[in-house]
Amino acid sequence: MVELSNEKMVDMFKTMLKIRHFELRVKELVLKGSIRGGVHLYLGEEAVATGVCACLKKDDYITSTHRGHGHCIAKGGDISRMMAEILGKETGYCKGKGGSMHIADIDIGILGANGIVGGGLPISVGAAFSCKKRKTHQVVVSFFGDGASNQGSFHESLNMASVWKLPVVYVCENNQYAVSTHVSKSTSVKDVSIRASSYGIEGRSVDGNDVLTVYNTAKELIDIARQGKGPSLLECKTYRWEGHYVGDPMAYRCKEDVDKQKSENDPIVRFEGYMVNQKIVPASEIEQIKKETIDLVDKAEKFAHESKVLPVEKVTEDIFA
Amino acid sequence: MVELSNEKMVDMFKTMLKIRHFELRVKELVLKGSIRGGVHLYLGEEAVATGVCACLKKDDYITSTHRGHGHCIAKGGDISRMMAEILGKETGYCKGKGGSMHIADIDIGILGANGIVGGGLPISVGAAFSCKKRKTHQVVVSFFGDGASNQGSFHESLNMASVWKLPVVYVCENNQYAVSTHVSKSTSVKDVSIRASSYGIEGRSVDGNDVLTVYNTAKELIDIARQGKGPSLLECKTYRWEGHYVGDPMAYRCKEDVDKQKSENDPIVRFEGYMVNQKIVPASEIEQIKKETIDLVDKAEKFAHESKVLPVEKVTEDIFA
Amino acid sequence: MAEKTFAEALREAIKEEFLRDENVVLFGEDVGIHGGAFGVTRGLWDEFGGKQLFDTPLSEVAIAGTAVGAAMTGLRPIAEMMYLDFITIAMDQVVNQAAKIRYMFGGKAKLPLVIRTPCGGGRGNAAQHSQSLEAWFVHVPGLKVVMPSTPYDAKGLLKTAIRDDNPVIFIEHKLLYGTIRQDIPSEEYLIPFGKGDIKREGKDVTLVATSLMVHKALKAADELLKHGINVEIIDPRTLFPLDKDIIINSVKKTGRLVVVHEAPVRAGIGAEIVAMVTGEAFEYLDSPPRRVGGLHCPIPYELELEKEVIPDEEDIINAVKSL
Amino acid sequence: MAEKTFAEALREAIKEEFLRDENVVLFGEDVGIHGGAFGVTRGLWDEFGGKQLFDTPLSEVAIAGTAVGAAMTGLRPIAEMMYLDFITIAMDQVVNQAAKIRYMFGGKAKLPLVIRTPCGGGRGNAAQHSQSLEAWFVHVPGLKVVMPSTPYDAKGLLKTAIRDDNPVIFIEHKLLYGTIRQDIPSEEYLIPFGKGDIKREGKDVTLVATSLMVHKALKAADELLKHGINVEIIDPRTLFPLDKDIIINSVKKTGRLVVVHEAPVRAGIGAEIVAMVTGEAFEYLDSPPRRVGGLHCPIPYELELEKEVIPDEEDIINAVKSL
Ligand SMILES: Cc1ncc(C[n+]2csc(CCOP(=O)(O)OP(=O)(O)O)c2C)c(N)n1
Ligand SMILES: Cc1ncc(C[n+]2csc(CCOP(=O)(O)OP(=O)(O)O)c2C)c(N)n1
Ligand SMILES: [Mg+2]
Ligand SMILES: [Mg+2]
Repeated sequence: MVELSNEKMVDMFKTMLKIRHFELRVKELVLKGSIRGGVHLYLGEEAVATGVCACLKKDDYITSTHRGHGHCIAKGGDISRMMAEILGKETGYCKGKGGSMHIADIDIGILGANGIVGGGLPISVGAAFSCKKRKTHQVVVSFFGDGASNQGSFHESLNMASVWKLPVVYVCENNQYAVSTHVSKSTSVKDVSIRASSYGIEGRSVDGNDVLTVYNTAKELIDIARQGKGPSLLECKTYRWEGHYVGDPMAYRCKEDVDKQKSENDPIVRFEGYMVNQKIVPASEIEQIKKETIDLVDKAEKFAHESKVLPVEKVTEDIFA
Repeated sequence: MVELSNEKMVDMFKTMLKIRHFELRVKELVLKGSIRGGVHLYLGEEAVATGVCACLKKDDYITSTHRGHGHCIAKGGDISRMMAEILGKETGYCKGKGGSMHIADIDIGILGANGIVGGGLPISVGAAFSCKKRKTHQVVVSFFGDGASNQGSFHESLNMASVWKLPVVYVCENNQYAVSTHVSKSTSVKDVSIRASSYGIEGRSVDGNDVLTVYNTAKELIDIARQGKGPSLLECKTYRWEGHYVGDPMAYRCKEDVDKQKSENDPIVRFEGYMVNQKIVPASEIEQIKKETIDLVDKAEKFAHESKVLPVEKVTEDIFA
Repeated sequence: MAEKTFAEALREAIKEEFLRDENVVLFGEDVGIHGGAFGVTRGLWDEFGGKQLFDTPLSEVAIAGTAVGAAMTGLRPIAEMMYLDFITIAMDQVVNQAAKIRYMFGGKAKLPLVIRTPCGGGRGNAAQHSQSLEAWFVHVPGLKVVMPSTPYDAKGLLKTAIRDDNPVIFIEHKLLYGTIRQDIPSEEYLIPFGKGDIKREGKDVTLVATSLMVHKALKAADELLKHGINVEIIDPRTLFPLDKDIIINSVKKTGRLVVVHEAPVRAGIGAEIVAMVTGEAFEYLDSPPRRVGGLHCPIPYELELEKEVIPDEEDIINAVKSL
Repeated sequence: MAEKTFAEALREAIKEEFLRDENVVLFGEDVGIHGGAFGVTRGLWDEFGGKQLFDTPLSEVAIAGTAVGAAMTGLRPIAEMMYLDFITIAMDQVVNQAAKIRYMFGGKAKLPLVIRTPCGGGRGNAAQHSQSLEAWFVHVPGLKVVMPSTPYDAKGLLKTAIRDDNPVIFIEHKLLYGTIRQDIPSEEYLIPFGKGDIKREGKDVTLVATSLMVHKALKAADELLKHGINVEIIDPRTLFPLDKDIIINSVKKTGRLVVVHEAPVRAGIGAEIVAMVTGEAFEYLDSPPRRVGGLHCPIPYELELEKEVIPDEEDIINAVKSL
């Protein structure tokens, strides 16, 4: 168990809130019709990205997924440029060419969200191989879902990372569902972390809605990776609050289950309770933090709205370097 | 431990010998220049196909590999039509269109050798799904190598077979090498069977040069599959006597290792010793069996040599049904 | 007769074939209660779930392989790839196994399988969810490639695909599912492969269009008529087998050819059609054939950018006028 | 100057680039001590093994993904796919990731990666080890596609590929590795992408040929000269970017076009070249352009059958004569 400074914990709390309010705003905007394409929200899963990325340095890498906003924010992404991207603006991370599923910020190690489930895992092998070859002591974290753990790319990547002893931590966000498919119907093990044994690597399953547990476990595994001792697999059990995408009719699960999760297992409420209890931060300050977070999201939205769309003549640029 | 009749054991011995002499002949023919393309011999691995296929019924299915002659013979394939195929003749299993890597005999459940490493595993899922859906109590065995166990198709197939509880047994022939790459350099576990735990299925590793052990273990797993209790993974440890293909310079391993395996761990010599010791069959009869086997191979070769090549006008036939 | 959407027509085809032959099965990601990403199988779960309709894990390789193995052993599988883009993951099973097995085995196996999959852009799904890759499959001997443009065609062709003993890649444009309605006969019908359809008769220019582009071409044709150009629109419906005659006969009449598809122009199916026509009806061509297709870039996310990349009525009109 | 085989020329390029930049790495199945299935990296292990040269597990998806991730983070990877046929397994990484990442990210990433892979038949390797799939990659925006025919070109183009900041699919015909020898300068040289090469000057017919077919075309040209037909042979060398000018200029001179490749004719690169030329130089064509390519079937195993499927000198001669 690592000792965490109060400051660090407050930072993590801020990050979780930022993800929460960013996603709530994105949801509003989708429902208003301001955002096109499929948008997959990270609501309810904030502790995972936050706990894991809190262990990373700026130049460490992550590969992310179609449900990537949370990873991006936790790794230090700029929510104004994110919002601008999601609204398809020139000032967005990808000039409006990528949208929600392709946000990337190479400068701070975000090697991209990915529209292909399981598509990021092999890329993380390459990034980790690069860190090892260039002897930079950087580490890679590859996020993916429970559904993705059934892709062949998962298997090839973990095996190769293990054989080559690469500095990469595979973080499975088990939010119980892949679109409509419950994990029990698609995945032949109860704990995805069991699959670590297929690669002779460390595997852990933790309560993914407990940010401190996520942090502590991730820290341990990331340290191992950084020391050159190879990859590992961390499963964070969490729950997807929303439909697969905003607008999903969700014929496959009942509202009560979702409501129960929201009311009893909100990672932010849990962390807030802990911090207030432990007197890490007074309740009054929490209100202030929330207000400030919403202000940031307001600003991001304003920035995005006020930005322009890329001139269409530039649509065929950016293919080749 | 299943009681095996003497007759059954003698049959298995004959099968092993048939594979051995068939492969020796193929090797000769390759070295003579009568066979083109890549040919991958099963020499030294005879106990695996023999032990496993001895548990199967005629209408059970197998999927095979680039190193498939042994599987085909053990499943009841006709060595004359095999030899004709390898020599590219119209009377061959594929009319000369397939060659060594694509021999198939659907009528006796051989769903084909496969030039793609790992290509047969997903096909076995479909065949097993079909058996289950049609309620036929057939079983599928999918052969593949240690190298193939690192393909994504391995992972997807075993997971899906497990989730759907399909009647399929995955048989990994761990012959230590994938082309030049030793299993320890490519595969992150010591026993491939450990990977069964990733799918919540039974996994076993056995001495693949001991045909009775292979038989007994395969029998158990095939019975489980036939009873509708789902898939399993059986690793048979064996050794590839030849280069990856006939003509492989083998810069990656030393002759001594190979010679040691050949002299100390020949699956046929071992089985022969056992049978003579246990008085299952007198030594004299063994000589007779060997002679008969060689006669069969002679006949097959003769048949193949005397057969014609398909008229070239027919080359574009057989694409669509 | 009853008016149906494209998705409904497909659903009807699937249901009818399920009922006709219990060996017809359909599987894919979230095709069960969820009804598939575009609702094609919605409502079928109660009657067929677990019997002929199956949800799979997120495993495109295993999905395609299951289709191959099931087809070889007595079933008539329909595998759904949630987006055509994801078939990239399963190309070995599609191209090296499904397409080649019968041939490699000297004519021994039958592979009555269909891979149904949605293609195309226009929904802001960006580069990895918007491709049109039909040209790849047309290039692979052993595959049949179907790309219907109307509910009527979709139903008749899907039934034919299911009854075909060979691997069929059945590509459905996402924007067709809910937007197009058409009267469909209540009696059973099948549409044979290799028969194109003249979607509009004309005499001045032959416009070969596929899938969604047929509808854009129809609109463009109305506009062009105002300029005195009477366009004949041919929908090949199946890209392999291709109805060469219907195209060549039209070109013989019009002397002019434009091919329109959504995929990028370069090495697209338009190249094949142009090359085929110039090879077989060169002397009838009064002007160089033109191709209209996507710009040479991945499909971008934002609306205006995406519109710029995907061909529209105006692009078609301009191409025809430029002849 | 020294005489080198095609494989030696490639090896030299790799070695020189290894030495020039330690961030250049090469990995793939059995590329180490074994030297790769066709010996291209043979002899490099002692000097570079474990430093710039790496054996991988049998995992095409991970190999391609490693190239993508490594390229995005500072290396210049060369990934070897043992046979082009196996790239089917890795198509997501090639097509959805490598080709699109820079664009999807709005121009933010560089992807200096090369996928080297042998194509083609002629060795009795049958249907799953003999394909020529270059047309697929040409159809995908974001990929460059190289297909050299001589040792000189192979070396100069591979060096350019390694230094290019974009994904390059580098396709080497298996029959070229050991059969063709050519003098190669001892000084360093690079060959730019997008510049075709006139392998033989002529005035009567333009023959565009790729890879191994260049050599068959050269032989066919000798024969045709005896019949009084003087063929100009153009090797585009890179299929994307394509040197349109060199082809069009030649057609303007000759008025006649034949395109030859080993891949099946249907939707092959020949279709693109014919469509491009008819689009841009229609009025110069004196006869319908012809395509010569593989028959529409998988590549069979047996020698005579395989020969029948793959185009040869005679097929080229007949096509030229038929103009
Ligand atoms: C290869 C591939 N197959 C299917 C899809 C469609 N799809 C997008 S997200 C998703 C479910 C992913 O589930 P999981 O990995 O658990 O992530 P989650 O959405 O729960 O975060 C599916 C099937 C895809 N994008 N890529
Ligand atoms: C997908 C794929 N990758 C690579 C190859 C080339 N290849 C053929 S056999 C082989 C090694 C296979 O090793 P293993 O699975 O252990 O089987 P073994 O040859 O030992 O029987 C390789 C790399 C192939 N045929 N298919
Ligand atoms: Mg999930
Ligand atoms: Mg092996």
